[in-house]
Amino acid sequence: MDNLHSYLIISSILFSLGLFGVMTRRNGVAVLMGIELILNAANLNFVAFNRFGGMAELDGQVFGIFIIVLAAAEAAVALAIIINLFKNHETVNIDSADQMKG
Amino acid sequence: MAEVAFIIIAAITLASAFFVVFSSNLMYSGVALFFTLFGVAGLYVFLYADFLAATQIMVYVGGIMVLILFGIMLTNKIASTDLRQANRGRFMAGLSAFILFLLISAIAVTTQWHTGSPQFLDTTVAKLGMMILYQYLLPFEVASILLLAALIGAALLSRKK
Amino acid sequence: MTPTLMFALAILFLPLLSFAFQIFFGSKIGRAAHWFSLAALGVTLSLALSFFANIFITPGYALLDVSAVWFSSGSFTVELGIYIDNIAAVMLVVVSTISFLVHIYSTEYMRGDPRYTRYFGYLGLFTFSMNGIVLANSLLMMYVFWELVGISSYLLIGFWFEKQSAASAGMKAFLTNRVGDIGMFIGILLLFMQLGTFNIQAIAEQVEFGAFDGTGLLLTIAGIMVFMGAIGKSAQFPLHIWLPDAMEGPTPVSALIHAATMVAAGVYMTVRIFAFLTPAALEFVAVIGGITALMAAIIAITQVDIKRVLAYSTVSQLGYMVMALGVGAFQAGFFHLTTHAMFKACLFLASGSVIHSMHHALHKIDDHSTDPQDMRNMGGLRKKMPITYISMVVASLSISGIPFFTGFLSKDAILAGTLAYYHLHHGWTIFLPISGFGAAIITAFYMFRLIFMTFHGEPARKDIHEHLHETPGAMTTPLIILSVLSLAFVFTIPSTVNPFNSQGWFTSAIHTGENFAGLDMEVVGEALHHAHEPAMMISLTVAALGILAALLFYLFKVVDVEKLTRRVNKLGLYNLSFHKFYIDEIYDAVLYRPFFWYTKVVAKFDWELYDQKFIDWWGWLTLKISDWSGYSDYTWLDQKVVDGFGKATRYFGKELRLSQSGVIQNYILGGVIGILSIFILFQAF
Amino acid sequence: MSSHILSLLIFIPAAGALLMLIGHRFISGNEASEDSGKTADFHKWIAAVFTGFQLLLSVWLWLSYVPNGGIQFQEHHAWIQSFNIEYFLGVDGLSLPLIVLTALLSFIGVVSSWNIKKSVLGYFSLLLLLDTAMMGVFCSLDFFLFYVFWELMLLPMYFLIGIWGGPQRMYAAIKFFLYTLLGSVLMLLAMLALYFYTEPHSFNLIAMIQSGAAIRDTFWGMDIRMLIFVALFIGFAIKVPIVPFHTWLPLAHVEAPTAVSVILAGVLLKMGTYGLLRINYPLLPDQVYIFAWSIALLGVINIIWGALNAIAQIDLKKMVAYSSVSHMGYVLLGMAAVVSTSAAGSQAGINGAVMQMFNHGTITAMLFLLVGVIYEKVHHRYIFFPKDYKDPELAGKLAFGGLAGQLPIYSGFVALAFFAGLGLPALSGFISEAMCFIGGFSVFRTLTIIGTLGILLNAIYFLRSYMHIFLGPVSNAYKGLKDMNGRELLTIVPLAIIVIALGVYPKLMLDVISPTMNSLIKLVQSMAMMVGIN
Repeated sequence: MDNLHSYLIISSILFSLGLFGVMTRRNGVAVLMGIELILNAANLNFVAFNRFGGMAELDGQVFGIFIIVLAAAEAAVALAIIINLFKNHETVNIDSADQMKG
Repeated sequence: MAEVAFIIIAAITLASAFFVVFSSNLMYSGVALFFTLFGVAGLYVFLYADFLAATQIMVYVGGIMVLILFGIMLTNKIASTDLRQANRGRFMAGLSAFILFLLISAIAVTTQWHTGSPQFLDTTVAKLGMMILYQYLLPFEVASILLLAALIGAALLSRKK
Repeated sequence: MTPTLMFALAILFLPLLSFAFQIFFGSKIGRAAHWFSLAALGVTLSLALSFFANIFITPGYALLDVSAVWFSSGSFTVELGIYIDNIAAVMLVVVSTISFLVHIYSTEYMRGDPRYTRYFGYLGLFTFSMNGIVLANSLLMMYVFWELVGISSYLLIGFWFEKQSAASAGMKAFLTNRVGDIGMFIGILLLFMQLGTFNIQAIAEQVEFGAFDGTGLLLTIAGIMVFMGAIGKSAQFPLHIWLPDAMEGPTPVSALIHAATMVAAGVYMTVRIFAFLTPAALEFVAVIGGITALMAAIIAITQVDIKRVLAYSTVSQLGYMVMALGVGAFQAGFFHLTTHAMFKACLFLASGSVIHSMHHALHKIDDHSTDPQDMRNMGGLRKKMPITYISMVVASLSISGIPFFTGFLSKDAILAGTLAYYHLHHGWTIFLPISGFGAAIITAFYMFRLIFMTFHGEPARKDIHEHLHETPGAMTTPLIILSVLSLAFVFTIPSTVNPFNSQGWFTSAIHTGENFAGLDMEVVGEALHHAHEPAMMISLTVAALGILAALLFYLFKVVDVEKLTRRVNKLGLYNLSFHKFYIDEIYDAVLYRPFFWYTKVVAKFDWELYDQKFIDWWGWLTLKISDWSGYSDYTWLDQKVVDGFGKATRYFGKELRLSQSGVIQNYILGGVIGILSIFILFQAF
Repeated sequence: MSSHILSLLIFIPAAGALLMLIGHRFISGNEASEDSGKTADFHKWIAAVFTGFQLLLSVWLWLSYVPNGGIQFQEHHAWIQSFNIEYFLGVDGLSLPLIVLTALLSFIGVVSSWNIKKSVLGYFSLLLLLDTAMMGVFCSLDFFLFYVFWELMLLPMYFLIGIWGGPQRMYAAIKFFLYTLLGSVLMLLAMLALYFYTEPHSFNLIAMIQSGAAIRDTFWGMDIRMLIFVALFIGFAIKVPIVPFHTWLPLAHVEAPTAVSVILAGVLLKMGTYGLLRINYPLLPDQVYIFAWSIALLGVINIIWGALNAIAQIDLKKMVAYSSVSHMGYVLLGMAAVVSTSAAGSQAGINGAVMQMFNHGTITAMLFLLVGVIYEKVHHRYIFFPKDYKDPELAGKLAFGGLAGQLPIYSGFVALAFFAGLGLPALSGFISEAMCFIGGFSVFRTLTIIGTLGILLNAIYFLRSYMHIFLGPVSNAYKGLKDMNGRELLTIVPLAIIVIALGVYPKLMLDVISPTMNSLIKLVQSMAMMVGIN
């Protein structure tokens, strides 16, 4: 069971769920969680390929590390935005931030 | 024996992922996310990426989860759970996500990936260290700058006016 | 430059010199300028006589045959040359004598005319072009002088151009000649194309050696076409209408041109081309001659204007000459040409002196209405103008064909020719002798009708009669000379005095002519010889009958002429003859009026219809198209299409704007749907 | 000097025009209108001097031209290398008489327009420009250069007719311009086709003779050679003019001032036939064989149609215009004779055609000058007043009558011109007419016989109008007319002398023309053989 396809399927499920979460959740933090799921799915793929892809080096895993670093930075900034959003609009519901409406 | 473990861990991550997305209560989805990340770390172990599993647990679970929980706490004065999602366009999003999943998995299964024999390295930490400092020195530096920028940004944004 | 060539060139160019002199210096010198012309013509006459004398000294061969290149373009060369043989020598003498006599006559007749010197210039020009025709050795050169003679006759007929009738008569003459000239030109072209040369002698030789063997018909057509020129110039049947109108010109002009020389040019040309006229062509010539002779004679009976009578008599005599050539009586034809020139010139000049004195008489009683030429105003001029009377009687006797006069010699030979032709061809050719003898009777009748009406009986108008008197010497001397020349012995001096024998210097000089185009001259000569006796008998009785009739009708007035004419007129015969068979009217109705109407139609079509309508329609069309394209360009292309795009984009813009709902998640949804559709699309292809 | 004479000939008038334009500034500093007095004289004398000098030069050219059939006084200068277009001039037996004719008529045109009143500067500079263009057309042997001068010629003509013309001048000018432009469009197409189909792409007419034979192609299913020939033919036919395209001529003539219609009739009409002989004949000889009969037919139609129309005209100038149409018909008939098997026939035809071009030039020039003389005296040119004439009692009646009595010299010259026109022997008209007929007859018998009708028809309208105007009773309308003055005589007498001289002794002209034209005939017949049509 421990082969490449299963990992790919797992990561694609994670990815879809994360995407669904981002598109449907009204709450900013929930959207953030969705993004975290998507990032993890991508990370899983990297590592899976690193192992099954017959690569001599561990490039995949280095990428993994960088993704984690990135996710951390991203989460920090996102949360700061959400908090600001909360301060300005008393709600985290991202529908209210629709100043961009044309 | 390893098969069963693999299935359990995979099941846990997927179920908790489901839970993150579909739970109506924000707190429950936060905790579910906690388990998902742990599941993924487990999968890394199965993929012999031991250092990566460790960082996953340390950074993701320790750092980012805590951050998210704080976020939930701070922004939920009212104890009420997440409002029931107006299903405006929910069906469309779900449908398109599912179709996307089908597509990606179909591609994943059908294409003949270039697979080679898995190398069973006992530990990857030394190797990783060497690679980060040799081949991936530039990305490493850029990552550090990125973290610095994020740090300053987050601090700046959440400063009291 | 042998002396003979010098003389020949002198004969040709002296009259031209007189023309140039009169035109440039004449008006300055005034009347005295005519001495120059007289001198020039005198010299020409003497030179002509020298050539004439040469016939007796060295008979038998051509006196001069020389030619030079006029112009050439590579292998197409045109040569001009002079060819003088006995015929040409005789013709030269005829032309020069009469021209000289007319010059003398005109000094008196044209006295006091404002354009006196120009008149003599035109006479010089005419004599130059006439000599040109006589001397020409090639058909093209003859054609060139043919037209020059045409223009000089145009100028002379229309001399008193103040008179509208004179002007239109001149034009009519020129145009009718031109019609004939076209035929002649085509004939020349035909011959040139077939034989490659214009030279008459060369053509004759080539025809002799069978150049036309295969295409006999072509030679006949060529012959007939060239003869068309003669029809036009010698006023034969279809184209004779211009000669009577040409009487508008001064009488000496009529004498010179329309009696003796120019009209004879046609016959002279037929004589020249006789050698290569095929029997069929000759038959055509004979028929034309016959018709003309008879018809003109009939018309002459009823004319009242003295010059018109003589004009129609000329046309009929020319018909005689042409018929003579047609029937093969080559020598007789040319003989009649020479004799006719003499007595017809004498008749015209005599009538000129009558008109001249009538004119003066009318002038004295300043009655400008009556026409000095109308015989009905004359009568009993015998006592008043004896010399004119005698010369006119001699000439009339000669033209009627009375023995002892030249007319008898030549006319008798022609009539013999027609009889001979009938003997050879039988059948319908009986028409020729009939027309010959018929015309002879009528000629005698109308000539003596003229004599009796003008000179005998009581004067119709007493007032005019007193003032009539004989014309001065300058006019009467030519009359005397010409009447002497009309006596038979002039032509039969060396051999016989017998009035009935026409042998003489003339018949020995002019050979009986040879024909290489199928006419057997021996047979013709034989028949001629046999027909001589009967023809003489008949022609004598005929002439006597004609004169007797005239005596009864006009001298002794036994028969009341008016009553007879009325009875005859019941059949319309009188009117038919008096109005010239209505030919002029027919031509006018059939030819001129429709032609000018047609040109109006053509011009109208070319201008109103074709140009204004058709060509300008294209202009209108282009304008219409441009308007339409302008309109469509603006309303359709610009408003609809271009602005359409503008509107369309605005419309879609509005629609799409709504989609920017501000809900970020929708954007992500849009993005995902986008990725999905791309995936599906790529998978599909 | 001898090698640049052609360029000199072409550009002398242009220089004159330039001098006029420049000089105008200094002379007329203060003159209000420059139509009178000093400035007008200045322009007139400049024009006269320059055209006079050009005339002398052309006579010198005539004398120093060795009639051996070759092309002499050649000038070769590269003009536009990229398209291989050369400034290539040359003169031979065909163009020499026309060059002298142009020079002569330009000089006479200047002298005869001495009392032009409206904007004298414009008039004379345009006249000189026109002269340059015409000279250029006859000298150039490069098709492109030929075309440039051909177009250049239209412009001055348009303005000359359009501004100084009669009442309907604008309409006439526009129609003339558009008509000829249509022709030159077709010519342009044919020129380009020739350019691209000949191997070493060039416009050089002489080179094209060889390379022209090799053109083989079909276009829209039709043979390209035939299309080029027809396009060029129509382009030149409009200029000649050949009957269906002739309606611009009477209009342009009636409206143009005397000098302009002298040049228009004297020179411009010859460009059409010159073009045919210079381009169509040598380059596409096989087509000449195919179209020979139709050219002869068109020629005969021209003769008959022109003459018929002339008879019906009541305006003297329009009558003379139509007579030009008829006379150009002879040229066409002569040209068609090139295909005749008999050498004498073809040579008579072609040389007759070229000589007729020159003779017609001199004769029509005389006619138009004489019409101009009467027009200046009486300000109308009617033989009969038209039905709708302004003052009713004159309408429809005879306008003149019996002028011969009053104006002996004038009527003398008119008689000379009229008789030269109707082809009286001893005048130049007859020689070329007869040669054209002889040529035509050698190939197309029936057509030429119909054509000979033209001799009679020409005589009809010339004599009828002469009778109506000069003979007959003196009409009281025009009593005190003065006879021709010195200036008018100066324009008429030289032409009269030429007409008589060539009539009596045509060798002067024929020796110059015949070598070139005979070689053209040999060329056409041999090339046609080679191309395989004959």
